[in-house]
Amino acid sequence: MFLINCPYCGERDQSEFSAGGEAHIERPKQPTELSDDQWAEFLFMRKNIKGIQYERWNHTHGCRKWFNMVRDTSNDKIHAVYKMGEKPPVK
Amino acid sequence: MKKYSIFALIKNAYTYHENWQKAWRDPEPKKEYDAIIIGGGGHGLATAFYLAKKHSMKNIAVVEKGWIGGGNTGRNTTIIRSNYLWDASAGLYDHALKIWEGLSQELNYNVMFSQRGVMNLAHNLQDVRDLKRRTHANRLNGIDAVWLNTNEVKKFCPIINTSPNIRYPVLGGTLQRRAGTARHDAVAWGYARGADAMGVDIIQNCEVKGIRRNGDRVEGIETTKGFIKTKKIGVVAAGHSSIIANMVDLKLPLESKPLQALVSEPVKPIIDTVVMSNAVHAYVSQSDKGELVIGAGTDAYISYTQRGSHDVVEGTLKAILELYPIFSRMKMLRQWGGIVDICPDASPIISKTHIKGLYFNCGWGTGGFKATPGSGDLFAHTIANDEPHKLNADFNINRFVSGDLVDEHGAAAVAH
Amino acid sequence: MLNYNSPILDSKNYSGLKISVIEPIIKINLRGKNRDFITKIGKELSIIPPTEANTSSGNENLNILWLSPDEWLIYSNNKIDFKNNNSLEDKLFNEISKVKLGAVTNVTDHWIMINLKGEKVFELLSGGCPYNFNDFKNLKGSVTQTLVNHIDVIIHNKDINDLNLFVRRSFSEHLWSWINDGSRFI
Amino acid sequence: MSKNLRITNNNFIDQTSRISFKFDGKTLYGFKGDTLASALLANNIHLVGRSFKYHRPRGIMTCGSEEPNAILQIGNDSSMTEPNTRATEIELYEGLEASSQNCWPSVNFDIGAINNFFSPLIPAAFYYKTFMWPANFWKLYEYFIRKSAGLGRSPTEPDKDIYDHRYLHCDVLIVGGGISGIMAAKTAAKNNLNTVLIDDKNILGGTTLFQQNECFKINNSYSNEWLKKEIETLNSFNNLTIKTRTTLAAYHSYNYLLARENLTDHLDLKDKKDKIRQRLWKIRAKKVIIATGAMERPLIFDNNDRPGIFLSSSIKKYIDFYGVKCGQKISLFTNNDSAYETAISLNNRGVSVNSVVDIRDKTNSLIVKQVEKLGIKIHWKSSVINTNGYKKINCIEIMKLSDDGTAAVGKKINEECDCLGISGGWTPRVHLFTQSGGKLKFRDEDNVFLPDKSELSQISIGSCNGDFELDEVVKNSVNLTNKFLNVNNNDYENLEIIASKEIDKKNIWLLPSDKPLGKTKPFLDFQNDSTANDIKLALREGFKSIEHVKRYTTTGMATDQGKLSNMHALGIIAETAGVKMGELGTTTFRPPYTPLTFGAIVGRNVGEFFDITRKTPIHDWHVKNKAEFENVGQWKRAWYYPRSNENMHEAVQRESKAARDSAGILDASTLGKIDIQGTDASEFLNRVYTNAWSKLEIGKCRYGLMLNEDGMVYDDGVTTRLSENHYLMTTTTGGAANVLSKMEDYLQTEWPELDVYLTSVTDHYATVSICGPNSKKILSKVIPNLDLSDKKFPHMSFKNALIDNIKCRVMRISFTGEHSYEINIQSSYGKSTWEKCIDAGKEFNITPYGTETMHLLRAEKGFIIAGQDTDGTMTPVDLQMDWIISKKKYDFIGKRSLYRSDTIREDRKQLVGLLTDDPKEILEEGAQIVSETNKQPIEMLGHVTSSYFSPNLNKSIALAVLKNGKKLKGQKMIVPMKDKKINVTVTDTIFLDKENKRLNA
Repeated sequence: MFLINCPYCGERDQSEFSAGGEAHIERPKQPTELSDDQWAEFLFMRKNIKGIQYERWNHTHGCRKWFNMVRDTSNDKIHAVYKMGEKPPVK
Repeated sequence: MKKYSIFALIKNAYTYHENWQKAWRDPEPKKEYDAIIIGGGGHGLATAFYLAKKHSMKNIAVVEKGWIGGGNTGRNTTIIRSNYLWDASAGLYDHALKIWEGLSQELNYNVMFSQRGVMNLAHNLQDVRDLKRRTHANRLNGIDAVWLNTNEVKKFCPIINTSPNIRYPVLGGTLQRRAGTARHDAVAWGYARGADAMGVDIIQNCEVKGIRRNGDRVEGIETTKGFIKTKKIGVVAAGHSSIIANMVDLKLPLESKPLQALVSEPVKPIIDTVVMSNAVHAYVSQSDKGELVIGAGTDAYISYTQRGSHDVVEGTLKAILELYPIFSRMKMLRQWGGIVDICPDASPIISKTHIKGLYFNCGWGTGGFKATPGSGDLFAHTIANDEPHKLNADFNINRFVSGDLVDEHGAAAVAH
Repeated sequence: MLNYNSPILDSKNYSGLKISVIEPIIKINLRGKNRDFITKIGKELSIIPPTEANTSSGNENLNILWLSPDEWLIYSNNKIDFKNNNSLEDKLFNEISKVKLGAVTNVTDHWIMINLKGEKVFELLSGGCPYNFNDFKNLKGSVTQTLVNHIDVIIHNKDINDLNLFVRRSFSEHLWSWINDGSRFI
Repeated sequence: MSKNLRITNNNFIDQTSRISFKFDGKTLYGFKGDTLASALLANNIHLVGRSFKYHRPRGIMTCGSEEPNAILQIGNDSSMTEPNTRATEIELYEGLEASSQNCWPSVNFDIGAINNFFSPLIPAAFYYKTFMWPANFWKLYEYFIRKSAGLGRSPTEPDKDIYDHRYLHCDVLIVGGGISGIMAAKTAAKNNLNTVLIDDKNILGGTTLFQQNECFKINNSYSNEWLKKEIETLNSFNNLTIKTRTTLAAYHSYNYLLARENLTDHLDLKDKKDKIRQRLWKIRAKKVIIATGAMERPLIFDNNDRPGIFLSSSIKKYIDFYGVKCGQKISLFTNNDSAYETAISLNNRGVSVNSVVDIRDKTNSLIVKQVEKLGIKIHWKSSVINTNGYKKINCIEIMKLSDDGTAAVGKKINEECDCLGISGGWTPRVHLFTQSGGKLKFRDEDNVFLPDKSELSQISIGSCNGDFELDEVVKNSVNLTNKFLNVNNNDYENLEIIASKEIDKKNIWLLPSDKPLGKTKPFLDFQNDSTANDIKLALREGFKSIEHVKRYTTTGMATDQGKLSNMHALGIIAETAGVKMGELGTTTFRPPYTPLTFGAIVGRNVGEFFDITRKTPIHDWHVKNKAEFENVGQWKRAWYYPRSNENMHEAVQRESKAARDSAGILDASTLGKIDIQGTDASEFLNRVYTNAWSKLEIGKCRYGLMLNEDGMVYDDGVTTRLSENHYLMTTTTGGAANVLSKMEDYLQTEWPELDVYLTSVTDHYATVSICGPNSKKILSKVIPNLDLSDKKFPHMSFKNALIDNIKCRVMRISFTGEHSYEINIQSSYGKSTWEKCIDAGKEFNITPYGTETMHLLRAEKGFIIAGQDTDGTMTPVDLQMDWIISKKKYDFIGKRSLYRSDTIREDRKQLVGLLTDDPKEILEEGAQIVSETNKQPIEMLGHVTSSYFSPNLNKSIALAVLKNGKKLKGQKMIVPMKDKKINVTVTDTIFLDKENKRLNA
């Protein structure tokens, strides 16, 4: 069970959170302009990184806020958390 | 290859078993192969086996980062069944099941395929609808699944708590009698031994570091044992598929997540079938050794650590005790995790890619073991002919673009 | 005539623990993002909504609990009669929602407030709550949202060993039952 | 206790309180403080079990959790019996009944022992090579294999015991209450850290507790006496929690640890009831200090498994701690100094030691000299090469070792004995460290794996960190602890320590024999019966990796998880393969450290607490009125209300008819309700729903369909515009949480610019839905001052109202096609409002109906239920709801996906109605639809999603999805059942009141 530092509430047990997958995949502003391929890229294709990954988490059972996390998926170490809209910390 | 049998055992007993042949060689990679399979799990080894056996491709190699069968092959709960909803899935998994039925003989290696039946339980009205739907579809597809009412469930597996007073009472279930379990290690080892005997090089401790390509076709792989030339690469790397794909800037619709399982201490036979429950999320069988083999769920986050959260294990055992309160004093002996590559539609990919000579077999999620022989056979066909077999045509990568998904969430969601 | 009904009626005494339901009281959810919103609430209620995480503010009538950077829960200390009193909700709705400063939502019956009192309260909660109360228990007025026995709750540290716990109404009987079951073992 | 195996002067066993227990049906006696193992030994019982494969007689071998042989069935009660319990760990209690496992008819005469004679035929992994002929016989073979495998028996009735969980947060957790752990705990507590010390035994002190030997002294006291005083000082700290009988089971990342506390296992049978048996502690520690000590290794030689063969340190513990002699004529066999401690202890207690067989050439450490002084014979540079005695050892065979240690040479000496203590050195217990993700390093000098790097805030101290000498243990533990906690505790500076230091080391993983290897049985994994030969066989057959060898031979996979066997397996592999041990790596130690009861993992989450039960404010009324309930997610919903002897069908037919003929009432409180406010609320709805919202008038309601981004229907519900910037959205019961969470996700991450606030009000409102031609009359009685005229209060609109001065919202919306109203009132008044409606409706025969009737009524109207008529593969177009997709809106969730090459196909599966040719025939939900059954394979065109007998139409009706269904209206289809074919006709989805006249009836 991770110990996650919610950027709003502080350190909490993982059970209060839910994971939301890869971060920084912006929803296309003009989906109708996209080809099926490009839309599929947004919809389904993922980097699925082994190593440093930027990902979304939600403090579901706390403040209900979404935030971003930098986590190493090869050892589950959390390197940083930051609020939505904030710039990701540089690698 | 010297044949295994009781007579061979007797003969070798006289020489204190000093003279058994190696199950497979330990070769250094050649400069070039006609095809290379990346990933020495059950699926990869089966692919090599069928390439050699059915497509006369003998100059092939299986390269494995660690040791063969050490990934999900050796970490799953070994459930084998084919009672899937959609025609495409039913075709694929039943193809595999048919091969399982003669696999020990085909490989001359006892994979202990035990057709002890698999039951899927229904706990709410929608479960009943979904499972009946599957049973009807199975029947018309020639798959031997039948619907059981609660009493019949109890009769088939008396230790299930079918009281109407539990939180989610058992409202019935389906039973596929041909389904069952097999010995996971034996599958990998049997295929390895069979493939090796036909000349396939199985190269362990050889990690792929890159894929060399020339324009739109592959030329070979860079490995920790040097460059190996080839025109065809079949990637069967399960949880690590995306990593190989990223080497050629290919993105796959996959997420690799932890899936946990556990076994109890061994006890005398107490449950002689496999019981799965989606809604209450518990599935259990008993191994030949006597351990209860229990599958837990996946975590929602990506991880390559082969560990998952304790909550998942707790949730699973909670469900086990709800359905089998007699197991409360049993003890968990060992728990472990695997990395499962999950597709958005809970169906696999067995497909060519836009890069010539590069093929992917992945996305099996939580339920790949059961498909091992079929997956190997169909992937071998796809690689050998550069065209899918009709049984895996629907499992192409392009379905994520067109939207023609094979949505098996209902049948496979947590099911394995 | 409409009758008032609470899902839990009684209160219970255990050694080192007293649990009781305190209803009916008013509960109002506040949402707002900017400074004007805070100022306006402060003016209307004479209490400034806390901006520091996991804290609360209040006076003898009302408490405001921090729930997130743009969300607060107001609850009243005193029981009220709904048949003759909707003024707080109306007032706030008119002063906040109507003028587009934020959102005011009546959640009076969305939550049930259970009071837990006694030196065993944290031991009781530790039976099913992953939250670390070590600092919380010493900070009067601290607030947390967390899980107790897998159920979402808001906990307000009213006083030493005196907690108000908010649970959604439809979950309340289950949680109540769980608390009573757990009280046997503390 | 006939043989006088019990020493009388002993501090740890209370010889005044005698305890009776049963072993294999025979009544025996022990004392308070005994383990089952020590009590059995005091009764001269060594043979306690049979091995897994060869059914060889096995005896107690250790005194702790690494015990491979003495695993017993405890209790006979079918609900409380416990298989595979280690006799060395279970404390003796009055009423304990234990029996041997894996033997028949008895442990003394076991038919299965015949396997031992077949052992040449059944080497490691033999089963992969046989049982393949004839092909269909595996089932039969397997039946017999299964019968003979397994150890104990599972209970067959539900457990009556209670288990519990506790979360615990601390600054420092110390695992292990031996000398290192105690010093660390004192250091942490003294420095005001919130400290927890746990130990799996019933008292603190570890092995130092009974180390009363001239060779080991601290400040001029025996080390046990010094430690005893230290332990006493721990009581003075309020910030130190000590938990004994508590085993650390798992060490996960982020310093999350699980520990199992045994609370009643040691109590007399009569005292166990109604108490928590075991409690699982879920510990989150800022810092963790592992002080778990080390385990003694066995030695691997021919027939090293006979009853009477012990680890030498266990013999010491049995005599020093339990006051039990493991034998009267004891021999010792060692490669290090520890066995000499045992020799001295035995000698002090008057037990004769035959000799010490030592593989080393000669050594002169303090303790060895002392043993020599006692006149005990030492066979230097020698090895035990074989043992004799079937059910108990009676003789050992000793030979000299060749210079290189690979052969036994010279004359064979036979030495009679009734007990053999073996010591192969020590293995630090690094299990927890590796579980936590820590990496190990290898120390060549004494062949141990030691903790190296860890990502977590933790250290290992004492012998689990490779310190085996008393002075080093003390010095290093203190230094490491001070540094780790960043404190300076100088209590332990300037301690005067006397300690015998081991000078010479020698190790031979597989000791030689005078026989060919193939004829010997040098056991590695005692429980799984795997020998050194098995390891070598695996290597010969090409299994190279340690994981392969382990799996092929099953070494290390028994209930002790290889605690005793792993190091030797690694050593033999390294030796055979000619690689360095450090380079070979280890197998992964997986949690739990010792087997963990399912009950403890689950805690109180059983029965009532297996899952949350949610109830509506009107629940009690439904119960009182005999409703049957349906589980919908975690909710209990009234399913139908049978009267007297009605079955479900009859009840539903009656309810359905009443709702259309006069009036029905439904508790719809479980629907998700979300309060939406903000200046961009309309725009937000435009984006999340497929249809347009900006122009919805205030006071009006609209049905909305929500898609996933993949274009498939996700949820639906009616949303009401309460004011300019204020909406109330309803969702399906099951979808409520997910819809809110999904909308929050979009708001916070994709559209933060929108001024919108979402608040769940699901539980705030009770929803009472009344429908039917008389609903208006009933409502007018409930809320007399509300104008219910169609003009003032038309279909799809809402009004604020008061009932008895309580505010409520009344929506005129319909899921049944009838004229109907939904009253939303704060939940405290829900039940009362419901009762008021029932009262008011009495004269109209108002009939409460449940979810089943609701489903029937909506099916008559062709309304879908998301999740029943859709399955995540249906678009709105597939549902023939093209009208709900706004053509004007630029974008909404899922829009783009509707135009992919597959989603725009016109022959997709589409929602249709089905009528059976025989109107009495009710289709089965889930049944498949085909156009013909003669051609193989049969092509399945779709399936039945909803099916009912409609009392209002007096015929059966069904909804289905059908390939190209839109174009197949009027066509005949077949629903093939197992035993018959049902002929159906494809129809429109609306079966009743196509013109919607009833809405305004």
